[in-house]
Amino acid sequence: MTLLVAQSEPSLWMPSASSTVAGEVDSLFYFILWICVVMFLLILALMILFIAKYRQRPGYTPVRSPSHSTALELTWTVIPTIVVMVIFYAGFKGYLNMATPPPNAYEIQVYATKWSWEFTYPTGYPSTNELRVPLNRPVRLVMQSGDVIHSLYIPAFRVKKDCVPGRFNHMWFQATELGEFDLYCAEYCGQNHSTMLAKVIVQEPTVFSKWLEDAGDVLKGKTPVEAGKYLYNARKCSDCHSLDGRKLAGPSFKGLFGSSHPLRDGTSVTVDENYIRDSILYPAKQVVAGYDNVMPSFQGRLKDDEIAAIIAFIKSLNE
Amino acid sequence: MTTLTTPQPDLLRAAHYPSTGNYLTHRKGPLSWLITLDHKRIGIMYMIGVCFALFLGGLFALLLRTELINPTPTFMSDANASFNFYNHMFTLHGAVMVFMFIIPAVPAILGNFALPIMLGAKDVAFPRLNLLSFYLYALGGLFFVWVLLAGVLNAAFDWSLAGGLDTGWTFYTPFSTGESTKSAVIPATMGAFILGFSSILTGVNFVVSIHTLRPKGMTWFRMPLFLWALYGTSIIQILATPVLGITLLLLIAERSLGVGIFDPALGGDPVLYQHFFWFYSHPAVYIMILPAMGIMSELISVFSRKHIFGYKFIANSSIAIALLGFLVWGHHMFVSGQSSLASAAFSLLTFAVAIPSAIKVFNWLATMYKGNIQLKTPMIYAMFFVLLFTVGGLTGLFLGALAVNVPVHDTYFVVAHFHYVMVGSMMMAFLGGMYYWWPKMFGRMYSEKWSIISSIVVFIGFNMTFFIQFIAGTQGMPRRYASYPDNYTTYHQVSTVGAYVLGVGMFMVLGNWIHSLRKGRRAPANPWGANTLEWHCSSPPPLENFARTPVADDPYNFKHWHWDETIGGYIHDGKIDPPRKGSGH
Amino acid sequence: MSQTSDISTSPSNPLHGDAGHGGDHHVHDPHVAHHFDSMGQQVDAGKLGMWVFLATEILMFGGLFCAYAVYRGNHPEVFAYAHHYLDTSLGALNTVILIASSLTMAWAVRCSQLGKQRALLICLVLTLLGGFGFLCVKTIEYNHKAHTGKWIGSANMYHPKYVADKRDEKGKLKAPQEKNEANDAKGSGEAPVGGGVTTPAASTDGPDRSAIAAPAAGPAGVSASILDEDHAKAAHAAGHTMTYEDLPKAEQERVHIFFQIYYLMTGLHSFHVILGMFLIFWLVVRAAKPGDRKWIVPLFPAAMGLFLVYVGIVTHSTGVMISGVVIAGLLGLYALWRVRGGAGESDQAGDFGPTYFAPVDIVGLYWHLVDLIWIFLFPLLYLIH
Amino acid sequence: MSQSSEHHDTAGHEGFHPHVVSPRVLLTVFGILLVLTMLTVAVTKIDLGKLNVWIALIIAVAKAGVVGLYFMHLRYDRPFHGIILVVSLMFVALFIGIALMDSDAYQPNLQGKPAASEAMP
Repeated sequence: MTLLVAQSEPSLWMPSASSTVAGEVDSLFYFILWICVVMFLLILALMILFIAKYRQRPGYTPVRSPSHSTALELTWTVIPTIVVMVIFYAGFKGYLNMATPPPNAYEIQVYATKWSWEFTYPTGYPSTNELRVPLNRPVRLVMQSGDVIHSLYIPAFRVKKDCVPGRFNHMWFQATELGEFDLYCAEYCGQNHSTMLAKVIVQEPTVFSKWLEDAGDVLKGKTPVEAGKYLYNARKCSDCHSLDGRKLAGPSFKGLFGSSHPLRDGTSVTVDENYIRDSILYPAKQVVAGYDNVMPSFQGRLKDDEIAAIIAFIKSLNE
Repeated sequence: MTTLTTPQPDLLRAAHYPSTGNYLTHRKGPLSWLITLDHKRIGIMYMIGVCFALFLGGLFALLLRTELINPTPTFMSDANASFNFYNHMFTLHGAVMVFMFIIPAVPAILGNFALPIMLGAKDVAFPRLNLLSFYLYALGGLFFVWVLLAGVLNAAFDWSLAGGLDTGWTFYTPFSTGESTKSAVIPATMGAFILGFSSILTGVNFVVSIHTLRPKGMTWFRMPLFLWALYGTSIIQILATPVLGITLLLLIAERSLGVGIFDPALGGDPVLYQHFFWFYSHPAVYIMILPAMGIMSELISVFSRKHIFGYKFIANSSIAIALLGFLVWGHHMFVSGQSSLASAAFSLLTFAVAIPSAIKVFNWLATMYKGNIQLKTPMIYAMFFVLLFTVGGLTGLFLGALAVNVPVHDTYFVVAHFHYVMVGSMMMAFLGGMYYWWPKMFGRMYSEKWSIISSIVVFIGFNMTFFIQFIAGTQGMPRRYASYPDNYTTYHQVSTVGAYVLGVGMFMVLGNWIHSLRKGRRAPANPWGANTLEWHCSSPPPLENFARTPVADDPYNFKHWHWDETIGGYIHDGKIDPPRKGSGH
Repeated sequence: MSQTSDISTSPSNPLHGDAGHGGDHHVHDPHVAHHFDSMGQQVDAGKLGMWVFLATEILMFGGLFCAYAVYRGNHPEVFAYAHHYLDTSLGALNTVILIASSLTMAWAVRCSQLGKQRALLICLVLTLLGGFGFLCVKTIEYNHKAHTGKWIGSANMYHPKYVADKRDEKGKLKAPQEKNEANDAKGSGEAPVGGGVTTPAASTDGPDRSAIAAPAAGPAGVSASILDEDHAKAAHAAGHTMTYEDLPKAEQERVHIFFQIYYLMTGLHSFHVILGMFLIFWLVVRAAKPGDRKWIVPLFPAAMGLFLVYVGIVTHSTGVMISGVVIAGLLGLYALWRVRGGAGESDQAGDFGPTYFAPVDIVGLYWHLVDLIWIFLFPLLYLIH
Repeated sequence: MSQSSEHHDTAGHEGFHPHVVSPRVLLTVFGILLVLTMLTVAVTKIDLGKLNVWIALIIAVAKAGVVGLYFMHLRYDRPFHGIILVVSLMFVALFIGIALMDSDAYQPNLQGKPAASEAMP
């Protein structure tokens, strides 16, 4: 019977329950599941019984039976009504709980674009496709989208909310278990929807703050080229720009600097510092012929010295 | 030609049976079909169109399931091309199945064929409108075929026709209106718009036919329940489909002109689009399931040889579902940023709409109680329907409960849930209804053995495909994923194998039908002993069904029909019950 | 009963919706289709069908009203600001025209019920004229807006992508947009006063839209047409004091949505007017006596005259407009005279009469619904305080 | 809904005895419509705040009412036709009502909106 009761370990039905709301959700889930199992078995049993008993066969003469019974009708109207109202109430209560973050919640900004997640911590440090949160502390996500609707879904926490362009949506959770959890995009958002995945890493609060402090300073102790390479991977430039000349959604960085490219509008451009900078901040302005205008703008998401580091990295690829 | 069976002259009903010719044979040649105004022929033409759509949609589904057989791309080595292929396939699967198969299947085929005869009428109220409705269906279908063909050509030859569709059948903005998709959103929405009008015209026709063409003796509460269900369906078609029309027009205006009502970049509101879309598309779910429930009421009563239990409750629950179905659209938007107040209201109403469905299931079971159950093919499908609809309906409780909806929304749990309702229930009822009216439609019986075998294959394949998806969904597998993390592999593989079993089952059904058309034994006028009026005329019916409007009595009173071994069907004993006092009012 | 046994072998037309193919035992009314038992049943079905269809129309417009309500409810300032670009007097004129055409349509139904052939024809033609007049006024309004950069979609100067839009360069807007007028309106808090042509929109403005909101760049255009004066008067009369700057930034982005909703609603409505006119034209043809439709002949050149009027309106050509009025008027009078002179009430009546008037009735219902929708559109779009 | 056309079976000949609306009624309705049109224009000149919309709507409903009752013969017609009209309007109201309620509730979440909601004129 372990299949049908709430538990925090992964089970047949549910992944691990690793947030404060998960337990409540799972209890309700198993409550409904029990109702369903009972109802289904009841109907199945009656059906088999009736077919066995009242099947047309030699020697069986059906007796007349009534074709309506108001009392019976009322019974099977009222009882399900009561049951579903109970379920409604439980669901509504849980939902209100999920919709109301505690006042002391730790706030992280979420910015979803095709097809990556960017999480910005209160220190201003952004991380891509990796959400680190402190254990046992309520975390509130303020979610935006840069292009189309996405949906942030963490199965182990039982939370989900759409990121809708043009508005802020909110959600909160409190992780109760250390470890790594999956984060999915649950709202179809185009070609690479199914790879718009991220990791949630739950850490001890002290470890978390240490990490945030160190991570916040990406350029420290690195040469511009190293920092650029780090940013190239961390900010997922790598998703669309290869280093080996392969054509992905955007031009490869290999041999890019100093080369000339025709643009979509018929003019052409030579790749220099300014062009790279412009392309990062205003990607729609000059799109290279043969590519779509799919790159999100990094305006306000990359600092000037970070852009300089990326330029240095791209330059270094020519050597 | 002559029919082999001797239809019983039922003098008391004064129904007139011509001895020669029927609606299939009275006139030959393709033109006689293309410009026919006969509701039965229009129903058959719909059948061809709808089955073609089912074939296409099913093919897409098999391609989808094949792609998902392992976590990495299956068909193409290039991941992007593979994702694109998958996205186009699931969109077309959804759009074709919803707009061209599920919505028209029962009303346009079985409704068109049976409704006027059940009313003892010669035709629907507006035969020309009916034919127009079919051609709108064909035209709308052509748009989708174009989208598909152009998409294939683009992929094959690197052309850039307006083709393909990768927005999801829901056309959510701003994805569908912006530069995110280059696919043929406008042709596809035009197609859906036109199909919507086809659906509206069918609805108008049915409502007016039921109001004005009922024969003597058929009061509202002596109408066959299939007609009640079609009446409820028509209400939805009439009141909801125009909103889809305007939504799609706005979408077209948005994409072509940039009017900005739904596009946040232009000051618009994408959540408003979802309100618009679901105001139609949720009631549309009941367009799909209500007629299926109507078929169930007929089948279970006829094959239990017993008066339907709780007639009025079933009839009223059809209308209740139709009306309440309009009040629950927001349950598709619980995590979209809809306000908590609206979510709570929609959740409550969602549970309210579950009640009439439950009432129907209990009444069907009660109908079987102390019956004289004949497990013929339609009844087998009816039993499958009850089981699968129970699963589909009960899993709706999870989705209606706000707190549980949040984690399972947009996962395979939802996919499984609506496939249990749309395919499991609706298609079982459709197949059951086809087997039930098949002898009437074509005047041929089918192989009972193969029908039952194929029904079991379909049932097993279906459950194998979709039950496992409930678990995949609660485990967190999001829908519309072309690739997925490794831990979901087992679920997908089981599901894919099941899909092939289901496909084989469907082809067995098709083969059985074709065999029946060619080799089946001639059908008697009433092989099942049913008492609705269509069984009072010959199989297949003559051109205008009845020379004189018959008098109807209780459609679920079977005691005057007696089995006759020589013709292999039932014969009416010619007696008529005195009208019961107060019945029907 | 036995004589109907040939029902499936008779050489009857398979298009058996055709009149005249009734079962032998039914009423021998050529207007009753075969599948109805009686005229009463057929009329019931027809009227019910139309009412049900009207319900679908109401729901269809309901979607647009919903969009309207959501935007007006949440962005009232946008509507308060932008509606001043609509001309209340033209809107009121159109209201009166449609109400009058509804009257003539209702009268037409009465005439057909009483079998008054001539009056029926006159009423139907007057109704058609009403529809035409409505479309003319609508065209004047649209035309003016299109020429002043307030057209639908991104051809609207309030549209966020307006300046950058390639459409403008392709000359989709026939006349250059009056930036000055716009600036004037927004900068000084006045409704647009000027008309005519000034400088073309600078397509080099780039995505920066500050130019739109800048103070008046200069005096309004050179020529002020009558229409524009009306427009200005209306705006003044309404005490137009709100300026573009008064709007919050987020709302400035949404000003164009008022115009989009206006075009979608009135456009769909006008499309219905056109459909209704086709239906009424069909009635006119049927109402004329089959043997004596000669009087219709001058109606065609008269319709050409009306077309000229329309062309005159679109091209701002008074000469064309006047000549159109003259042609249409003279030929219309001639046709009327022919009706009076030759085609009186005689044994040779048209299709409609006391026993068969359902088509007039049903088309009438449709026409009244079109009127009804306008009755709501007028105050909601033009009369925002 | 079902009861309203219960008398269908006996209604076979109603179509032959239509109600002919008299010229007096037609002209009176036309006059009322003109007066109401003038009224609705006139009332916008007075600032009644939120009331303006409602007055405009009430006048529009009144106009629609007389058009429906007399021009469209609802007054003399089967009640079911009126029910169709009312039901379809109810569904429109339902749609608008819920969409309005929800969009109103989520306005504060729109980007750039929070400040604007206070700054309404």
